[in-house]
Amino acid sequence: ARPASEFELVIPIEDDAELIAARTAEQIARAADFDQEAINQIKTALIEACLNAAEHGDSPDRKIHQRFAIDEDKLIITVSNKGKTFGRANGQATPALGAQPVKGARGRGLQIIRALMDEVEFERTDDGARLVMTKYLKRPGSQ
Amino acid sequence: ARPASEFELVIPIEDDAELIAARTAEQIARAADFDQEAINQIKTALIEACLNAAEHGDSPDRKIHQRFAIDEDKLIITVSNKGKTFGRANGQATPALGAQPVKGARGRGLQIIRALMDEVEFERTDDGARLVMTKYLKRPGSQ
Amino acid sequence: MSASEIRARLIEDAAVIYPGLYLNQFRAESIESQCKAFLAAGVRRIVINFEETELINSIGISILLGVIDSVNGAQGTLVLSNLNASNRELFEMLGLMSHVEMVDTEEIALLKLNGDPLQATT
Amino acid sequence: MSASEIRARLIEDAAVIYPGLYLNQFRAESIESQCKAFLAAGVRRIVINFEETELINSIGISILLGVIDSVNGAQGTLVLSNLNASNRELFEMLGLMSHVEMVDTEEIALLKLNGDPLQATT
Ligand SMILES: Nc1ncnc2c1ncn2[C@@H]1O[C@H](COP(=O)(O)OP(=O)(O)O)[C@@H](O)[C@H]1O
Ligand SMILES: Nc1ncnc2c1ncn2[C@@H]1O[C@H](COP(=O)(O)OP(=O)(O)O)[C@@H](O)[C@H]1O
Repeated sequence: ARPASEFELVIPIEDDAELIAARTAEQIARAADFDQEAINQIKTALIEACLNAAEHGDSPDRKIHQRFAIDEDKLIITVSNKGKTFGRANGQATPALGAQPVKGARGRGLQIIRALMDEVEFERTDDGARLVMTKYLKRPGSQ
Repeated sequence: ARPASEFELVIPIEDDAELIAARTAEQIARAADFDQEAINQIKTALIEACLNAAEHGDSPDRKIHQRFAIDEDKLIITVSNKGKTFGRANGQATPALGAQPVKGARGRGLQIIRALMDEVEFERTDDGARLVMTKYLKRPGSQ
Repeated sequence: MSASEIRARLIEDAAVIYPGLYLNQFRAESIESQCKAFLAAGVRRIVINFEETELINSIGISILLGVIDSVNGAQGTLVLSNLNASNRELFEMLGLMSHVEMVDTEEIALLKLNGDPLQATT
Repeated sequence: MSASEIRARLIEDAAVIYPGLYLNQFRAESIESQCKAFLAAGVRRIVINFEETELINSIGISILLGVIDSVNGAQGTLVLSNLNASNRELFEMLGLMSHVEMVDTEEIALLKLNGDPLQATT
């Protein structure tokens, strides 16, 4: 039995910083015995969570905070950003990750995250927003 | 010209958490255009800094804090731990990373770090200790 | 990682594009420009080979949807190849299967584009 | 990563030990026990192959110094092989060169241990 252990990562909203986050998540998930398929799902979900934090959070510090908690049978990832939330509804353009607003697969970030993780909770906090996503370890014979 | 960008990582003092830190440092250093030789030196220095924080810091939170700042021409890594410092002089055994005290190459952590990084500063802080180590990017023709 | 150049090559009259490690907005936009340039130069058969692609984000996919549209609009054919399991899962989730063909390897993609009726069924 | 089992194999009368990705205290202690077991079983020729070893820390090296001593003390011979540039740099910095021989490949290490005078000089 492994005790819960926690990692924290803060990345800037810029360039491909979310890729560094995804690879750190990969290391942590591998240490927690997740298989490569689950690891890839966790990475993709984290990338989308970071994009949302960059797009919708008008974060004054331009940072995304992440917490990774390895528990007995699960990895809980919390992605939070400060700043008053703004959606595209109020007419503001996508603030980060380039100028051009895009359509199509966007507007589906949370849907992608929900499909790839086992539990997902999104909540607005006093000073920003927080996404908590959980992935369970598949134990042999636990189907 | 790239503006300074900062990452933060907090790892628990346990298992091989410092390996996850080293690989995150590798990602950050690669994004900052360091070559593989410099990246390996940075990783080894960071591992030794984490060992020191685990060994000498009687950290109440059992955590090691790291900051990575990418600047124009350098990467500055700050490793800090809380807790009153204790050396082996006062008779306490190595607190983390196993029971058996070891000899030989130990007692040379700072020496290794100084050999691998370009600038190293170690300071005791009010509530712990902090190591600041800097590696410069070798620019072509800047020998 | 600041580099967003996209590798591409011409094999006979087909273009093969390699998106690199991470298909984000910038790299997807580079692919978009390259596809436009290929179409302008008369190339009508395009493969995007995702062999080296570790991660794809939803902004990249959105732009890719636009690329698919413009290739189709120019009477061209686009085939995607070498997607790993999770990237393929993402593409399926976002309904790309109905817009574009995905095959296992670049070779199969090129055979499909050459319209070889025997080989194309593999 | 919690696994600290160390792979090892016997090639004729020589043992080859593979420390894995990260030579830390735990894995160095496993190597120590394995070496003791090999010595107790009469094996006197030991290679440690660092080909897969990404990182080595100073606690691991300290324990390795003890292993070198016990192999020497038992009239055995230990050779290290396949160190990458930075691990070799670390070993040089800590003065291991005067305690143990380091060679490029496992094959050369085995040749050295077999005392083939012609090949051993390569
Ligand atoms: N980190 C966040 N901060 C604030 N609001 C968010 C955040 N993530 C998601 N949202 C809100 O949830 C909505 C749905 O998000 P999502 O499904 O990812 O679609 P998209 O991000 O493409 O608009 C967003 O339009 C936004 O209003
Ligand atoms: N993170 C730290 N916190 C408190 N003291 C430290 C820390 N790092 C180093 N020191 C002090 O500096 C001394 C020299 O460290 P070092 O050269 O790494 O040797 P070693 O760690 O093997 O004793 C230590 O004995 C300790 O007193």
